Amino acid sequence: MSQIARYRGFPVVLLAAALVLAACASGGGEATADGERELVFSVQTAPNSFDPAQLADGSQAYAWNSIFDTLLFRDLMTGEIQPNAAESWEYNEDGTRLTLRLRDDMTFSDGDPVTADAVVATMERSRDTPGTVQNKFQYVTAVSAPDDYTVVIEFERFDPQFISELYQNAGVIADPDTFGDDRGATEPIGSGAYTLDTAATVPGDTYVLRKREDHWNADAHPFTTVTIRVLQDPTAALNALQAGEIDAASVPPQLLPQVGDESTYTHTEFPAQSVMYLDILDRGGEDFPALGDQRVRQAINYAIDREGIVTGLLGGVGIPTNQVFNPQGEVYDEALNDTYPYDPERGRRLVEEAGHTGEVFQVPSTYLSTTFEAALSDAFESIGLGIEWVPVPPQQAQSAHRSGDYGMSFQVTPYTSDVADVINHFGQGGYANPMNHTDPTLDELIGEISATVDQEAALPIFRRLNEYVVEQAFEVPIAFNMTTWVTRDGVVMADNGSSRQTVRQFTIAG
Amino acid sequence: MTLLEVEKLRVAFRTRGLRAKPVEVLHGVSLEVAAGETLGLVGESGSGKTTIGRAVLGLVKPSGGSIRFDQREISGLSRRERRTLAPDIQVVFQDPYSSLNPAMTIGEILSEPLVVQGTVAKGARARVRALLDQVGLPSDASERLPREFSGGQRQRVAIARALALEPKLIVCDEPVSALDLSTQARVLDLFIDIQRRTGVSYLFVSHDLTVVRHISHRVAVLYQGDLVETGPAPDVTSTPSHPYTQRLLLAAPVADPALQRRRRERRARLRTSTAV
Amino acid sequence: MLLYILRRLGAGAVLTVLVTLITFLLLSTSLDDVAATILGQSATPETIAALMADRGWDRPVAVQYAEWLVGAVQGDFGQSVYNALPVGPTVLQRLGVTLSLIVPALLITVLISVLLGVWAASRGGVADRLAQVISLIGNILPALLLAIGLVVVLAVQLSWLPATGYTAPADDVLAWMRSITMPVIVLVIGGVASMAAQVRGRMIDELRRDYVRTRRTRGASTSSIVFKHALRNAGSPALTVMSLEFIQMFGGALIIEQVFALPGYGSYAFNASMQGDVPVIMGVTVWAVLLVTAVNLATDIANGLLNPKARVH
Amino acid sequence: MSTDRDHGSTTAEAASTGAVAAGHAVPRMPMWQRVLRDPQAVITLGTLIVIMLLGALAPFITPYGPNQTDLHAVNAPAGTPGYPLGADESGRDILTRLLHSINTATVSALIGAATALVVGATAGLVGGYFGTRTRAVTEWMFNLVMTFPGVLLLIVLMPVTGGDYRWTMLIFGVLLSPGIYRIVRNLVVGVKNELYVDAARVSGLTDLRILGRHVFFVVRGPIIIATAFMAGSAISVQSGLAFLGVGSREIPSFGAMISSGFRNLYIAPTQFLWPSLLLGLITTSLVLLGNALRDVVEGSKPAPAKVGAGQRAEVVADAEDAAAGTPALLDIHDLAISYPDPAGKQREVVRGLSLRIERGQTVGLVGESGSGKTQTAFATLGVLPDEAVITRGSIRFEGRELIGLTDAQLRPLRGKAIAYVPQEPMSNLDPSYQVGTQLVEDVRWALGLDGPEAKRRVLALLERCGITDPERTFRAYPHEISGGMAQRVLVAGAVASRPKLLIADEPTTALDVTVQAEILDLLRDLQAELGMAILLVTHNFGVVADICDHVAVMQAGRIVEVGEVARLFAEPRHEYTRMLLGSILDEKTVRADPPLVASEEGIRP
Repeated sequence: MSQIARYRGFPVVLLAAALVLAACASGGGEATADGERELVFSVQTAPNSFDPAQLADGSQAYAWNSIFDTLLFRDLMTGEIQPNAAESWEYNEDGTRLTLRLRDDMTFSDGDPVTADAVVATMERSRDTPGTVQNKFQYVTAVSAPDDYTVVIEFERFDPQFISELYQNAGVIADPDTFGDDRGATEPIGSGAYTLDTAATVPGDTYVLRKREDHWNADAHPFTTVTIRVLQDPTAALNALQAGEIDAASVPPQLLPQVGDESTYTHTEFPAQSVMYLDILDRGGEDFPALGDQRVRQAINYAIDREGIVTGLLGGVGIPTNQVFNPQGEVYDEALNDTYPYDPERGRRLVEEAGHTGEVFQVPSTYLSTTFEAALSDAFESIGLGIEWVPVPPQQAQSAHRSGDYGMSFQVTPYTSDVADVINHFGQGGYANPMNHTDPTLDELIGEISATVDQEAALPIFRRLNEYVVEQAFEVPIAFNMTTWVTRDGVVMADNGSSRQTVRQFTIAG
Repeated sequence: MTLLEVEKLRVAFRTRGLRAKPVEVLHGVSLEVAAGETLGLVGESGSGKTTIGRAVLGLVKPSGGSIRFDQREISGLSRRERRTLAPDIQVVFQDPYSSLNPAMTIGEILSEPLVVQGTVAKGARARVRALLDQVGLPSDASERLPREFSGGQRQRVAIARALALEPKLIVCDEPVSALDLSTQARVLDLFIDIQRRTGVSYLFVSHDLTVVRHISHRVAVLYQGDLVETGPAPDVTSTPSHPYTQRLLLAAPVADPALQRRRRERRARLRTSTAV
Repeated sequence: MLLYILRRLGAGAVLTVLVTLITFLLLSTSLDDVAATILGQSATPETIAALMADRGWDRPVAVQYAEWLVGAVQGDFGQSVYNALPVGPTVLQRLGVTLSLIVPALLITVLISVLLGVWAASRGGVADRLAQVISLIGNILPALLLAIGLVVVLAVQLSWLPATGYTAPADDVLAWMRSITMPVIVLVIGGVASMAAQVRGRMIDELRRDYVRTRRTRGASTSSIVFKHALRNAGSPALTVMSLEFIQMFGGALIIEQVFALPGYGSYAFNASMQGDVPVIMGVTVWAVLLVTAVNLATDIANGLLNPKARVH
Repeated sequence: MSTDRDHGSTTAEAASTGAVAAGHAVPRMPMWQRVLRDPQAVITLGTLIVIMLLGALAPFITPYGPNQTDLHAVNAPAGTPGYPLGADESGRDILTRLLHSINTATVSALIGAATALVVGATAGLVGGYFGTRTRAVTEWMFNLVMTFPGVLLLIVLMPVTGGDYRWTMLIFGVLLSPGIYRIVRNLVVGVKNELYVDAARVSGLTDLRILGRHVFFVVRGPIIIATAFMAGSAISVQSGLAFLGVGSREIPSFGAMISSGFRNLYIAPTQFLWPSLLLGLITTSLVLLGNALRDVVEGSKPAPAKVGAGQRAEVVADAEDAAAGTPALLDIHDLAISYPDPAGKQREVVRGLSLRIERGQTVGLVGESGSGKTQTAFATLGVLPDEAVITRGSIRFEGRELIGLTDAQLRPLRGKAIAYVPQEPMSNLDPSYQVGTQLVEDVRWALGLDGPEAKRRVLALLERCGITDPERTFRAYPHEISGGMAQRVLVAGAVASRPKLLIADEPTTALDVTVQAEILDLLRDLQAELGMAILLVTHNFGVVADICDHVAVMQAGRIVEVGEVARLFAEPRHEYTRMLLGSILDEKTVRADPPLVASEEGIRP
């Protein structure tokens, strides 16, 4: 042992000495030279596959929509749909055919030109491959390329959601050469403003993107290198930000007070990125008769102290609401927010009236709900009901929601477009409505919306629908979540609540 | 009348290692013990003398040969069958410290075999008192723990335990070699006294010729797993015929300087004569 | 000797197959949840069924396991169901990160523990009490608290060391050392707490042995008694402690990796389990079992070198 | 991975006189009573009980439920009315959650430890008691369990357990069970070889009864100790997992609280503090309780002492003796050595012993076990155990006082002028080094020779000491040679320096008679050759008669009679000497009475 200790001791001592030396060397910092500008920011979830048929929306999009061009783009400041890879788009009369006109100056990162055939190939593949994108093409009957730069998409019937999918994962253009190949999922080839530097990337931890100076929209991307770091723990992210290892991070409200010095850090508050609500799954009361009773649903709405939750649990970074639609959008109606004031007494009476006092509901407890469970349990108790939270591991959260075992589930749903939100929350097959509940009024309103190609004309129908669902209390909206990004070293956020995750949100001040 | 008959007994032990061959420690030993008799079994470490005792007790499994007790073959018995022999064959071990469970009182130790054989508690208590008396211990000893007794006293307890079931044979494995000189003689006398009173037979294993000479009617000498000499105690322990027994006899120093000097010289002569 | 190693490796292989089989059986029940998670909000019973068919998850478990096993034997551990990254290379990469923390931490732990334990056992008195206090503090102080404290002081306040992240030694040795310094400190403090006490206890036992007394009567110097004889004999049990410490650090590195945001083995396993990423969990399990088997084998061989009685022939 | 030890330890005499054998001397008292007398055990156990009671009484102590929120109390600081320790990020009362976390910790500890106990102890009893084949199976299974890196496995199995901490703790219990298994299996294998278990089998006890009565008793203590430690690690692991967010956050637990406190570290640092403190208190108490139990059950471990400090003496060396003329080679005067008894009081084992040895003499020191003869030898060599104290007297070697010297000061004598041959040859050789290596070390020190020269000298010595193949023995490890051979090696090492005094402590007791005679011959020859004096400690008057010219008889720490061998044997003066000599089984008595030929029924008293 002594010999071993001696033998090993030498390098160990060296190592220890080196560590001390290393510790004394200068701290981390910014490498800014020759007009090269690097952006480092953190996200909480690592991007999954870069396979175009498996792309996921949300913060994963930062990586893939830098690598791939999407056909359309949603303006970060106005929320308008804008041309991107497609210069223009046009529906026919009844909305069953969409014609897109592509730019002619795009190339994939391997040098091949981007043509309509690539778009058609990508779309057809996504439609035929089981995955995250597939059901966005559920009404698409055919995709064709009449010429090199024209794409025609035919629908079974008008799909009001489709146009907004084109600035999301259904709108990417990938190089068809990569399709037969597994590597496409990890070494993507797209026409986006950046390429993935696979040598410098540590999957699951760090993603390094290199700017393509020859990209048609290079001017909109000020950073020559973008490094996305996956930091699951918000405190670790804040530490990294404070240590200057990253330029930007989204900081949860409770950590905001400790960010420090206003002169070093820029706070950007994004209004309403998503809505947080208690979803009533069994709206027809098939398995949970109480939930089929409008009075009980309303009572739950009365029971929630939304103001208290926002100030107490969201650190004031949120907006209490009685409706689920995007407050930036046109469907949102401020007046509806007075429908359910915090009034547990009234709620209790409604429950008593309905004769369901004392009922206890099982609700899946997921990583989304944990912070709010205690408050929601209290709220239910205050109106004579109860919640039993059933722990559900993350990978079962989706199936628990759909399983039919639960009458309610807690959800946070990001906005896409008002149309999509309608289908999502109230349509048959919508995510928030897994038991496919509907009634004549809903059928009628949604039918009208789906038949109206001109969205302006459809607006009053949307508003009627909003009013109806709030009154019916199909869901228990709680608050709009807001996010605060903290940036430093001259990086600022250029976004007015677009709900998009793209590196184009980051710009350089001045 | 022959009580115990060991014939061509072989015992082999497995050794560590996967393909290591078993080591045979007894290469076919035959001996017999008559009722009421003491057979002294002498040998040095590694001679296999303790193994014979353990084989008779059923604590090691013979690899060959037979052991008959009261005309009954007992070498291949199952554990269950073996238990029926408990009233007939008992044991006193060498180490009076580890042969008594330190956690049990003397009374518990002595009544355990009785209770197992179905004696009721009250009868057992009376029997324990009688046993303690028989081995010369005070009757209040039954409430005390082994550690409160000296080595000699513990060995008396062990003897009492062996006697509890009134066996026909007691295997004594070096029962006095861990004891102090002054105790040794008294314990040996106790053994003899008990035998005279009860007619029990002893298979008395020891490395010490002097001890064996004191207690044995007949003596068998073991050397490296073989029986080299057997015969009446006076002959074997005083005028041995086998050279090994002679060496053994001469090697043991006697507590008499003059005698020991002569013995040493004889041994030296023997050594030079055999060495050549 | 070679035969012995082969036999041990064979046993390790059997063990690996068994463990992975059990793991696979347990995990295969939740594949539909995994499909639903992949699909996210677009999950419907139909899309889930389609995805399961596409991935081959609707086939009998035995077939799936056999397929996995055949691949694994050839070095192909499949790919993550979420990000399609090949599991084999990723596991090795993550393993590299964790090992590059643990190995230095273990070496430093052993060095300090041996010095401290020997010092306490051979000096007694104040030295001994000091060593015991150090052990106790290490036991009481949660690694978590320590880790956070280090980050706040050394990284955020003083900016001496990076708060998060990892640099591979191949890229930049200095940066690597800087990135592992704090995690290593945390691991070492926890490790020393348990190991120094063990070394101390072994040394005390050893110093009371008969041969130590005999060596003293032969005029052996104190340093020869302590280091050449007692420590050598205490070394063999200490080696076992060391291998257990290694396994413990390996399993326990997760929290450290989480706080320092290191892309290590623990966080890889943690995320994979959270998502039910079956191929990754399988790969993680295989390599963990292989690593532990290898460490145990190495310990036994080293033990044989140290302790002639345990030597394998 | 062998951790076998040689139990040959010190001489039987030292064991029975010293305080080493705690099990023997501790007064008879049930274990729980002994536990209650240990302050550390009482304090830690008390702390744990108080904490557990607080947990159990939580509903009566605080008005809130563990998950009851008040949105206006979010992150309320400590001292807020109604919230003595403040409230957390969800507006839950921290005190309430702390108290309820205690219950979670208690349940975790119970499940984890109980599972480990049941699984490990059962398998350990079975695997240890029954044959090697059963053991091979259990061994293999537990090696398998050991192979899992614990926390990693718990995480991998999360999809299966659903994160419920009770299931998790059940699995963790199984993961902990190899520890218990090993403890129990080792103890059982040890107990199985105890003679009292053999005696029980011979008495006709069934295996089950033996397991329950004899084996379980031995296993009990160590199991209780291990349980304390396992409870601690179950709580720590549960907290760690809860910190990572495994399982329900509805369950109040220290880990979840620390995690939430960690998120609010900068806003409300005390949120992090309370659960950390309480968790630390609980795990520390468990660890300290385990240590205290270990001390109570196994006897306190010897504390380390400074190696080389020399033996403890409370004697002030008096001025140079005035005795004229040449001093004796060894002059022990009024030596007293005491050991602490279990109660901590000093008990003298050597009580005013005086003995002189002149150059070239062979003196036998005879006595029964416990008479203090080995302690006298150790004191002369300066190697008394640390707990022994020399309370008075002097030991002079060639006129020089030895008491009070450190190892360093004694070194010039040791291995040179004074040498030692121990009783138990095997345990007195370092098992890790070749025999030759150890002898070379002796020879280099004794004679100042260098490498090859030392080796030549060692080979010559081995040959001189009657070893037929010195080269082979030189290369052998101690476990590869026989006891007699090992004793020759030790004699060779002792006489390498041609010492003036050889102290031999029962040098032949552990050997067969034929080997004993050879070793005695060797010692005699060497003495004649080197002219050294020998102090021979023995209980065997035959050995004394064989080799000694003088003899000292010891009884209870004193010398009762000294004299020339011939005189003492012929006319012992002290009553004790007479008694001893009278007890010797003489050479002539032979069992004369014939076997009591029994009638068919035998004769019963």
